[in-house]
Amino acid sequence: MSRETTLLVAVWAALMLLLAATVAATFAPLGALKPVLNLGIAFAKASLVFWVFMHLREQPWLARLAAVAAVAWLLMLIALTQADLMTRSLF
Amino acid sequence: MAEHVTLTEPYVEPRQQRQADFMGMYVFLGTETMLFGGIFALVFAYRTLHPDAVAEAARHMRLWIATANTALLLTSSLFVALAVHAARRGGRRAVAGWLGLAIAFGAAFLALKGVEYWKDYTEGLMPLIGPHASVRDGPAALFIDLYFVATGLHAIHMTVGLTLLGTIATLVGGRRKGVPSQAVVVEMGGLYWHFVDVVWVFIYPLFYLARG
Amino acid sequence: MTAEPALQTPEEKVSYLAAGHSVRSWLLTTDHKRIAILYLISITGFFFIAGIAAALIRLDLLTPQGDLLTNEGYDRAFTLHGIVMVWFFLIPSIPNTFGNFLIPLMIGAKDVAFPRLNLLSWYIYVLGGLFTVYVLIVGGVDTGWTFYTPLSTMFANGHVIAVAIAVFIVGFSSILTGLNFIVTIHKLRAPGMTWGRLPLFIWSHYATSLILVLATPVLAVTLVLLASERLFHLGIFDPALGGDPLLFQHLFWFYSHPAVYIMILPAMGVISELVSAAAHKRVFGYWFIACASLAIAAVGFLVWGHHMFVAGQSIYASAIFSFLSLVVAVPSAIKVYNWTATLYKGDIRIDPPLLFAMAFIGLFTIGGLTGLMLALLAIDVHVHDTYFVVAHFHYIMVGGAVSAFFGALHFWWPKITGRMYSLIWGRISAGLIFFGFNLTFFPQFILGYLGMPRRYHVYPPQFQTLNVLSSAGASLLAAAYVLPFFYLVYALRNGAPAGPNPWNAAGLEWTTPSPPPKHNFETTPEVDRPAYDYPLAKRSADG
Amino acid sequence: MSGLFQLAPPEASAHAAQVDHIFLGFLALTVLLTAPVFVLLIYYAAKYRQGRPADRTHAPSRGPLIETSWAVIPFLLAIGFFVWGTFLFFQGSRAPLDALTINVVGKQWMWKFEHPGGQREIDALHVPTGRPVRLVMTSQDVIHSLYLPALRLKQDVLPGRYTSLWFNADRPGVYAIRCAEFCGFDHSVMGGRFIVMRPEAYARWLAQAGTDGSLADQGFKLFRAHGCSGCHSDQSTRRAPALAGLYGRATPLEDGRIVTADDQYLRDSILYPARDVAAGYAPIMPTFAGQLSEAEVLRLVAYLKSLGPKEPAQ
Repeated sequence: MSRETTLLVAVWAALMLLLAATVAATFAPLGALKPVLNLGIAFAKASLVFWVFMHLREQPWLARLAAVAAVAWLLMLIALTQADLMTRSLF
Repeated sequence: MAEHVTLTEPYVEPRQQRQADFMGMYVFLGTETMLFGGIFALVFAYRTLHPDAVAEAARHMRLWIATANTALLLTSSLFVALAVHAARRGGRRAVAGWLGLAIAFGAAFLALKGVEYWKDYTEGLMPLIGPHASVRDGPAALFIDLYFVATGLHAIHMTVGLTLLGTIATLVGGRRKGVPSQAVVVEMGGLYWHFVDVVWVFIYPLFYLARG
Repeated sequence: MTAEPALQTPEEKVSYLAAGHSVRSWLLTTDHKRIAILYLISITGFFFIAGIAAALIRLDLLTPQGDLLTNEGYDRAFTLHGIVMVWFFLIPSIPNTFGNFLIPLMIGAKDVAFPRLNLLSWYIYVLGGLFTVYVLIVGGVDTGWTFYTPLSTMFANGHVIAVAIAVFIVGFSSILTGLNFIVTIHKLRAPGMTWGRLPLFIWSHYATSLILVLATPVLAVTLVLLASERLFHLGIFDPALGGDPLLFQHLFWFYSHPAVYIMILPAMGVISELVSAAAHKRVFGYWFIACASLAIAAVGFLVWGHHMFVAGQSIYASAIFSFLSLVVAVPSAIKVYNWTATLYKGDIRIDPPLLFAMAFIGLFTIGGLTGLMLALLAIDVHVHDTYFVVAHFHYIMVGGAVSAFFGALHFWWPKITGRMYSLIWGRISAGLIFFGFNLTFFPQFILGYLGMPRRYHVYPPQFQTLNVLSSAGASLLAAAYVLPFFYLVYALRNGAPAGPNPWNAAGLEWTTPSPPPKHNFETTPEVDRPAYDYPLAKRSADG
Repeated sequence: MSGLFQLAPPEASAHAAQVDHIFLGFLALTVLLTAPVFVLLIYYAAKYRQGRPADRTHAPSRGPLIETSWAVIPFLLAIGFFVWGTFLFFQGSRAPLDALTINVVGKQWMWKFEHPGGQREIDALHVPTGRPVRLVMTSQDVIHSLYLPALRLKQDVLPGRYTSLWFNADRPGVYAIRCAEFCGFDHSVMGGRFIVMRPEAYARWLAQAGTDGSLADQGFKLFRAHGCSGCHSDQSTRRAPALAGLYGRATPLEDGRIVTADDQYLRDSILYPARDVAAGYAPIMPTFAGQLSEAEVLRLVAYLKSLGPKEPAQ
């Protein structure tokens, strides 16, 4: 296997391990930490796919920015919506 | 590799064209992120408004089918990455082979998803058709319906992705698109496929693992 | 970037207009300039459709009982007016016509990055338009352009699904255009055209494209959810199941507030060009204006909740949104003051483009500051959903965006068609539009503060005087909007040849012949100086 | 009288006057910020018109200091108004504890009001002067918005939720009630009269308006008719929590959360009992969604409140 192929297979193995970890976390008694952990693992998986499989590591930094900008905007949407829902009954 | 690239209007040099293609695809995938993002924002909202109902609804979802599906998709992503690698080195038949494997895994995903929908139907989780499960009486129905919209939209994207990969495999395999001169076609198809995987990577914890 | 008109010789490459006369050569063109013309024609059609709806509304409101239309007819008229004006005229107006035409010319490129995608974008627009025309023919829809649930999902009678499909489709046209512009501006700039040398028109279109690309998909998915709730009885926002109709409003305004900046940012780009070209002077504070465009695009995404102060949103969230709405006014203020400062010590030609630009600055300023009043919580509670809001956003969208559209039309018409129009008539129509606009919409501020809610077909008799004034203004405004159609079309055949640079303006687009040849430039231009490089100091010293 | 010469609706409360003040204040700021722009635009256009002799040397093309100042100074001025406006808004959001609570149900296309004594009226609202009044509102169908221009107040009325607003009217008179959120066919005629009366007159009006007993009494009848008392009473075998003193209390739930038993909680517990189950009880209560109208739910809530010791903690 070439170095490139080895890297691709290694990323795949890491993704599978993360999948196993997230399933395990679902059945562990983690309470409020559970969704945080599950989402964190999802972000880790997505980062691996973006960085290696989707070639972000080969791109100039402006293109990297273009590829992930939407995530920042999405977080604003979620954060400000939650700001409303979570503080509605506080008065 | 860049020297082999066929230039089209309005570009003046190969590197510029290649970067433009990549950037265009990334921006397009950014719009797709926002498309699914709207649904995700609603999921978070209902998790905040009705935590118990959401956990209850999530317990009706088929965790093991979804886990198997996640594994299938991640593996198909590896095959697509290998196809892109082969395309860059000019391995015409390797491209078609890896893409064929990826398509098989993607089709298996859709088949499993179909089994899952059938079980949902018989259990009465679907709106409008089939029997009516009691869990659909309250706020849990909101979460279940979002699940159908999100996975349905994702399945449509999967179908588009499969068609795309199939077309590319045929074109490259039949020498109508040469590699590595037109490897960018495989690269673009690959980007789309990986992105559809990433969407699933988030659908999985948001719906199936939300059992509280 | 010479101010001297280049000589036009018979050997000159044929212009894009002369490069084929068959219908096919237009409908299958990938030339960004021809696609711009296709857009110009189609948005003009929709402008008149929506304008007729507006005329019906204003005629109906002449009497308190609303004698012209039925309740339902009135609801359908204002819904149609909103939907067509917003999605089929205002959002594509400047970007898809002037942006398409000028961005490659201004940065020294042969075309946009993905020419076929550009054509596809127009076809998608037309497809969405056909759906809208279908809805029009079968009787329309009565939800208002905001489609609030549960009215739209459970109670409205009209063709909600069809119109949602129309808007969904036209959204993809926006996305493709925005994507094309972003990649074009990043990757196709001529050698030497650094970011710091880009015309401000380009900066504002870059910011606009960011919004198009990031906000439109959220609208698309919201409409999908709305349609599936109406069609398949899914419970997404259904209050009977514990769903929250406010979530629809959050998603809707996450798109629709930034959409306002989709309309106004390109207009601001146009004004920067018009003002500096009229003053023959570098625009004052280039970097402040350029960064202000990006700041508006970014912060504009964080203020949507100011549409929901009385909707039942958390009061703490309202306070955050109120504050952020004041923040987004800062970059707008910078622009207005900088344009004014640009005129200082200029060498000013008072031609129609400058008159439209001045109208824009005045009307936009009033619209912006009344917007700040609406951002203040205590005031908004009173005037929310009244004619005060109607007047405010018409000052921005009609007084602002449409004035800029007409300014752009008068500024670049010679470049697009190669012919000069009557400057006298241009000045008259600029004046009429300004006067007619103010007569139409200023009374509505007072109506709103007096407590007349919007979307009222029948209203208390004490509001009649102001409504009659407004309707009178509207008829004047309608006439003023039709007027340019005549003298611009007349100029197509009878206008004097314009030459490459009739305004003596700086900018790469003025170095090409008018109309430009098919591939814009004979050879790719090399840029070695900043934008707006006017030799003002030198010339005034000589003269 | 012509609307042309009147620039604001009548002020029926101190809050209305304060809103007019902040509006006029901001109007003054607007003039201060825009007048220079309008004057200079025209002055420069005339003075530096092409062909006219004028000093055009040393024309500036940037000035970071002045640009920063005309960005920041108007912003700081606006911040003052932000604080003022937010303060007024928050003040208007928290009703005093002794407020008179009137229930409002909006439906296509009418407003229904119910006074604590059980007096009902449609498209008219009678209130006394000099006493805080709190409106608890919900909708039976689409979103409406109760708009009282004379008070400079407005609040959307949502299906499936309670929203509220409060005021202290101080000028007797007859004012307008309007619907401000587009609600369909007859939206523009969904309104009524808002009648502010001196307390004596209000008491007379209450006495003469017919009633089938106070809201709480009517709620008690519903409570028995729908079989609620079968489980929720001390005589029963204690399968359901007792309701006396519940209103306004912090209530622990089965899943560990603690909620305040306010109007919204009581409503949701009647219509969606499985959502927030009280700690220590099985989720066995049937739903009453679809069996009770919004007005009936409000009466039941009024009855439960009459059992409670106090208003909810603010």
